[in-house]
Amino acid sequence: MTTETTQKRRERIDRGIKVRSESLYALNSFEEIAYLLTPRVLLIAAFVLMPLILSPWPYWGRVGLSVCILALLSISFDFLANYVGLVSLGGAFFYGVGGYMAAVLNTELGLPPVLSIPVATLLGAGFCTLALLPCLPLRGIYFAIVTLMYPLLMTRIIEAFDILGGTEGFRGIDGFSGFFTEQYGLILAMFIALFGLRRFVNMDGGLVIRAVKDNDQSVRASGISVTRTKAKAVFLASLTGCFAGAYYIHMYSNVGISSFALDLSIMPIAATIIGGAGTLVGPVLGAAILVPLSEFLRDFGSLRIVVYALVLTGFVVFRSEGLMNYMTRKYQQVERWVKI
Amino acid sequence: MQIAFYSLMPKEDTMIRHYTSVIIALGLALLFSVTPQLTNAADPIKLGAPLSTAFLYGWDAERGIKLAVEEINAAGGVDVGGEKRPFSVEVIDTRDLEPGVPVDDAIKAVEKLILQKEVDFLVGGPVRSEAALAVLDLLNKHKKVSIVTTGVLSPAYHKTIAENYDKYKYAFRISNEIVNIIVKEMMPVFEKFRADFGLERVHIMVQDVAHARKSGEVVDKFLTKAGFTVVSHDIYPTGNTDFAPGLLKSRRENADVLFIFMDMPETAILLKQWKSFKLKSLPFGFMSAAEQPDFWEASKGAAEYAVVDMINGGNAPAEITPWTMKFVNAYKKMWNKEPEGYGTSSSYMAVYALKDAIERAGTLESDKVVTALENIDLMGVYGRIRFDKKSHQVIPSTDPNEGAITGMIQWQDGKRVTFWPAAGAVGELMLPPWAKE
Amino acid sequence: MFYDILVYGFIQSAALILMAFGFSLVYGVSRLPNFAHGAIYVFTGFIAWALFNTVGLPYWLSVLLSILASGGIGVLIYYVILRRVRGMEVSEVIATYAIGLVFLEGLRYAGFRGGTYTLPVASDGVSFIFDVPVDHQRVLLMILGFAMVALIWLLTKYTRMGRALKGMAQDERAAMMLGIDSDATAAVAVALGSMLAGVAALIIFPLGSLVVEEGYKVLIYAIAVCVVGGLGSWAGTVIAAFVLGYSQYMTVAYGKPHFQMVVMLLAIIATLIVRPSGFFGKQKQLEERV
Amino acid sequence: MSTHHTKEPILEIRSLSKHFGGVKAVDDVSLTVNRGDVVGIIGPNGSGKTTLINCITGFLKPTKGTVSFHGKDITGKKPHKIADMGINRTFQIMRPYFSMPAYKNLVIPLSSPRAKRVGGWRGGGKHGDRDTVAVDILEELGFERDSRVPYKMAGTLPTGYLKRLELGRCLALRPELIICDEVFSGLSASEISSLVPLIEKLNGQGITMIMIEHRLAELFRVANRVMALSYGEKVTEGEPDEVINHPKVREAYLGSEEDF
Repeated sequence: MTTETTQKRRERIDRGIKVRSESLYALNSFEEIAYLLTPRVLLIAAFVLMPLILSPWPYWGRVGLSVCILALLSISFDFLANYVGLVSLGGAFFYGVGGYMAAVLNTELGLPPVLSIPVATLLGAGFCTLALLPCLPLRGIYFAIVTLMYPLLMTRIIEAFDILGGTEGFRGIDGFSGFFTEQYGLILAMFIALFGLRRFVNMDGGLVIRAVKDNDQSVRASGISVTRTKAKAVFLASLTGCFAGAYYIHMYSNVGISSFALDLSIMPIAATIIGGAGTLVGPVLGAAILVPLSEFLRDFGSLRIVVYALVLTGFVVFRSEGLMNYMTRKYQQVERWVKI
Repeated sequence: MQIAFYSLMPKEDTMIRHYTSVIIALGLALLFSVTPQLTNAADPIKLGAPLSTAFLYGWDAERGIKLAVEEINAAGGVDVGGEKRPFSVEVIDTRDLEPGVPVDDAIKAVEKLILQKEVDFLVGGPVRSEAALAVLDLLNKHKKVSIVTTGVLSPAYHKTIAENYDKYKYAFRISNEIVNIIVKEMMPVFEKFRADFGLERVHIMVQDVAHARKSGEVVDKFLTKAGFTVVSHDIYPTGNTDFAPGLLKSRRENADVLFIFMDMPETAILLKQWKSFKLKSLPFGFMSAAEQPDFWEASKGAAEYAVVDMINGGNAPAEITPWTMKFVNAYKKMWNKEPEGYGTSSSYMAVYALKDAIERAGTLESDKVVTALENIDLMGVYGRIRFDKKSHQVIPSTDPNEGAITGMIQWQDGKRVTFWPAAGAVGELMLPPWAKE
Repeated sequence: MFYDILVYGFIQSAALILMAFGFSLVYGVSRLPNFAHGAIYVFTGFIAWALFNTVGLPYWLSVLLSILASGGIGVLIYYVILRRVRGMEVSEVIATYAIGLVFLEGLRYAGFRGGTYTLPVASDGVSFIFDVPVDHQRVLLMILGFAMVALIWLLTKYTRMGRALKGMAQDERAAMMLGIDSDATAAVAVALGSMLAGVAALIIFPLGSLVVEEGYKVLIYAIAVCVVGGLGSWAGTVIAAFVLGYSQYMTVAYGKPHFQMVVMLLAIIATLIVRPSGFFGKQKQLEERV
Repeated sequence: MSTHHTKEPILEIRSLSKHFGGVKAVDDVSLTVNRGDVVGIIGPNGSGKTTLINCITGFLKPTKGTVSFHGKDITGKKPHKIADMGINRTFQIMRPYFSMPAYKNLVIPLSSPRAKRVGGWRGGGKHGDRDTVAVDILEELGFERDSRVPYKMAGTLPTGYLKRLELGRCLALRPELIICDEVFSGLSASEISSLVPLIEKLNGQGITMIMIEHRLAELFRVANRVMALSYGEKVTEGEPDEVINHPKVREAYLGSEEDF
């Protein structure tokens, strides 16, 4: 007369979901669908609702925009460093070139922002790729040092030759028509860059680029030119970076040599390392944490840089995997009760 | 080359892509930072001061503003349509005088003042001309009245306001600008050098920023037209610390006058190297470092005989108007040193000008205050304060009853002696002994 | 005019040697790029200023203490930061660069701003070389510049520690097998490099005034000299210092002074593209190129 | 051992030398490889075998001498250009893409210009095609289609599988000539015995092969001609049993009588 007891045991949700190839999932319950989609939906919802939530505090609305700008720059750095193996310490180069290109297009040729941004992004990306072409064969530290110098060189050239408006730069660049077009244009672009790159790294083109990082000799032995592959990768990364630069100058209707500032090279690295290197979403998270922190410290002048440099040093030195990777691991260990 | 920061490459079949909930992170950042806006009884009129507080023109303007605010509040505050309201000051570091000219930081700082600190008026900065020009668009967007008092010398500022008046009408400048400084103030002093001491070979050294480069060109043009010989014209990047090559060239060309137009602290280095090379030329021009009262001791006397244009009078003891010495002594009492850089007296006056305009306008509403400021006529520390209706530039003059006057000083045994213009001068220009051999 | 260039070009080269030698030593010995080099240079200057003015120690004592302090900072940077990320080249660069940023911006935030902070000059006299006026401080700079090179050369030739440093430079694993503790040696190398930066600061700063921006500039000059000379080769560093020193002085004497930095940056970029391991250094073919 | 009537030389190496400073890694070596041959290259360690291969496939620039393929001079061309012409190699130290599963490792060569051009294996086509083609190649290499192997990460595969993966990389490019750099080394007897028929099958499909090997027994089962190198110089060339009995070859391997 044994009462029939249903034994229960704990089982990891994602155990049942995983299938051999990464694009197919065996989903046999709403719970599993929810499990899979909640992180994605939360991320999208957070950024879509952000302008609405922040509208009562206009200043923090602007900070929200800066988060998206830094997110774009960080995605570009993360893609180059962790998927292509080219660590560039000169992220500001993409940003500045994009910014100046859009400024010239807007003020000299009179293109409206809706046109000047895409055109500047493409032209800027082309220019950056050509400029970096001779450095592509360099490895590790040599590539890092040379890219660190590019933005500094651009600043000095503009300052010394007094071109592109010299130290004054361009003023009176037209802003965006509506408040929401400004916000949602940027958020949409960020999502396109984020999900586009995530999709791309698993497609064949992306695989070839990742193969270059794994073992470039083997790629070369497969009849694929490593330099051309890297050039394609740099073009993609500079597309994102130039877009951020082009968009930003329309937000503040001004561009100067400060768009090549050191901040814009170092902060994306910090955001990537804090957020989680190699995941493309991590940097977005890192940006969402770093920008409000640094804006909060803005009243204290250079303390802002001290703080995020310290945070960057800490994360690099203690070799932490970054928030994103940590959370992913934890999220996978979520368990549920299963009847046996 | 193994990528360093522990990058967990995305493994295809083992790990499903996951993003964490960003809401938590964003929510945290927001709650943590939103500062509640308290409103008390006679809520103060908030003045925002975006200044490069790490530099002379930042901290001296800050002290000028705070001195004026304290005096006004002590005297009962500002009468806004019958209600007495005190001033309050919000200072923020714009860092815009640093090399690399971070205009971006300046704009964000001003935006923070306007949007988050919700200031009513802007006084003082931003200090670097490039940053001030960039902020014009922001002032227009948020309709905030701003009086620039320090740093911004470039003529482009008041020209831009004049050209598109209705877009940039909220901006004023209570401090002098280059074209006037050079034509109406520096050229007469050059003529005085030539008349009194026969000095006419000039070596021009300017800083690589908008206003300095512009003034270098203007001086070069006017000097050559007036028969002076410009021996050399060098442009130095902001932050340059070695002037030996230029000084050697100066020695070779035996220049009589070393015309300097720099607002970076490294001017102290230039004067130190000038002294150590025992050059026969007389340093004259706009040298921020040489404006401060304690520069003499910091440079171990290198400033001896240097002639410095203080742009606005009253920053060194002078008797321009009865208010001048009152201001100098009040400053000495509060900050126990004489007024420092050229932005001190102008910042002090800007606060008073704002008070005067608000009281006449009877409201804080920007457009009314703009018209009130346009019709201001206030006998101030350095002469009569009036603004040009179109360009909102303070009307300059060499006669204190007509407009704002400057103060040319010469370092004479540890003291800054105002010798020009005649009105308010307390001493005479001396030729350095070695120049006579 | 010619003598001007000869003498002041020489001084500029000596200054570059002083600035770059520490960086080259550290990289040469332990393959560690110490991007906090500029920050230590400036920090030592400020320590000396603080000891001399606020604490009121005699100048020679504050100079001595500040150099020791810079050595201490070097050891600290090695054990706290570099040891954990050793071998991961790019992490080393980012970590040391970030800690350098912390030093520099921390100093600026702490109030060391404006141009009024100066170190006293050894002596105010001016002597004439080929009738070109050179103040004593610059003469001292030239002498100490080459004294430093000679000292390091002797140290590595005849002392045990010096040979250990050289051994590590050639092949770290082989050196470790011979009983050289790589951590201790690398720490000594970084400490020595930092002290050299400190010495350079205390000689060059009196010429001008203590400014935080000098840190960024010194780092770029050090990288330029080491990259052109060949990362890690000391002979390369000295030769490159002369090449760059004279070209820098030429741009100032003839062209516009603000082209100085453009020259240095172009030197770095051109060298890295054409010959990444530098013009005078040992060729490390596979390591630099894909 | 397949015999060939028409001797059509496809690869000619004329007095090729590679000197590193004073060291003569390869010194004046000439070799002609005909279509369908399986040429073995033997010699003690450090005799310049791998350096010779690196010179042929463009990874190193020869100091002297020429390499021509189908009569066209390809000396010193870039490695990816030579691979694009159909000369493919495996590496002595295997070089798979560790961060990808086995079948994705083959998608890389399938995305190369040559694979798209030759296309015999449906190399071109959309994303999906290449995955199925990759699994086809793995099947041909002896991994069943639905076994776990194609989907395991390359990093977790045993050496024998990785060697086959290297061969797979060459196959994906529909090569004319495969150069195997010590394909048998580091394998267990059973793994080798299963690899030999695969090589014979590939040769049977008309693929010419050059094989650097130390395991002479297995090499002679597939090779129809052998060249021996010692200290960078060519000792001899000819039928396998001729070469193995050549006194200089024995001396190079076993040391000369005087040493005993």
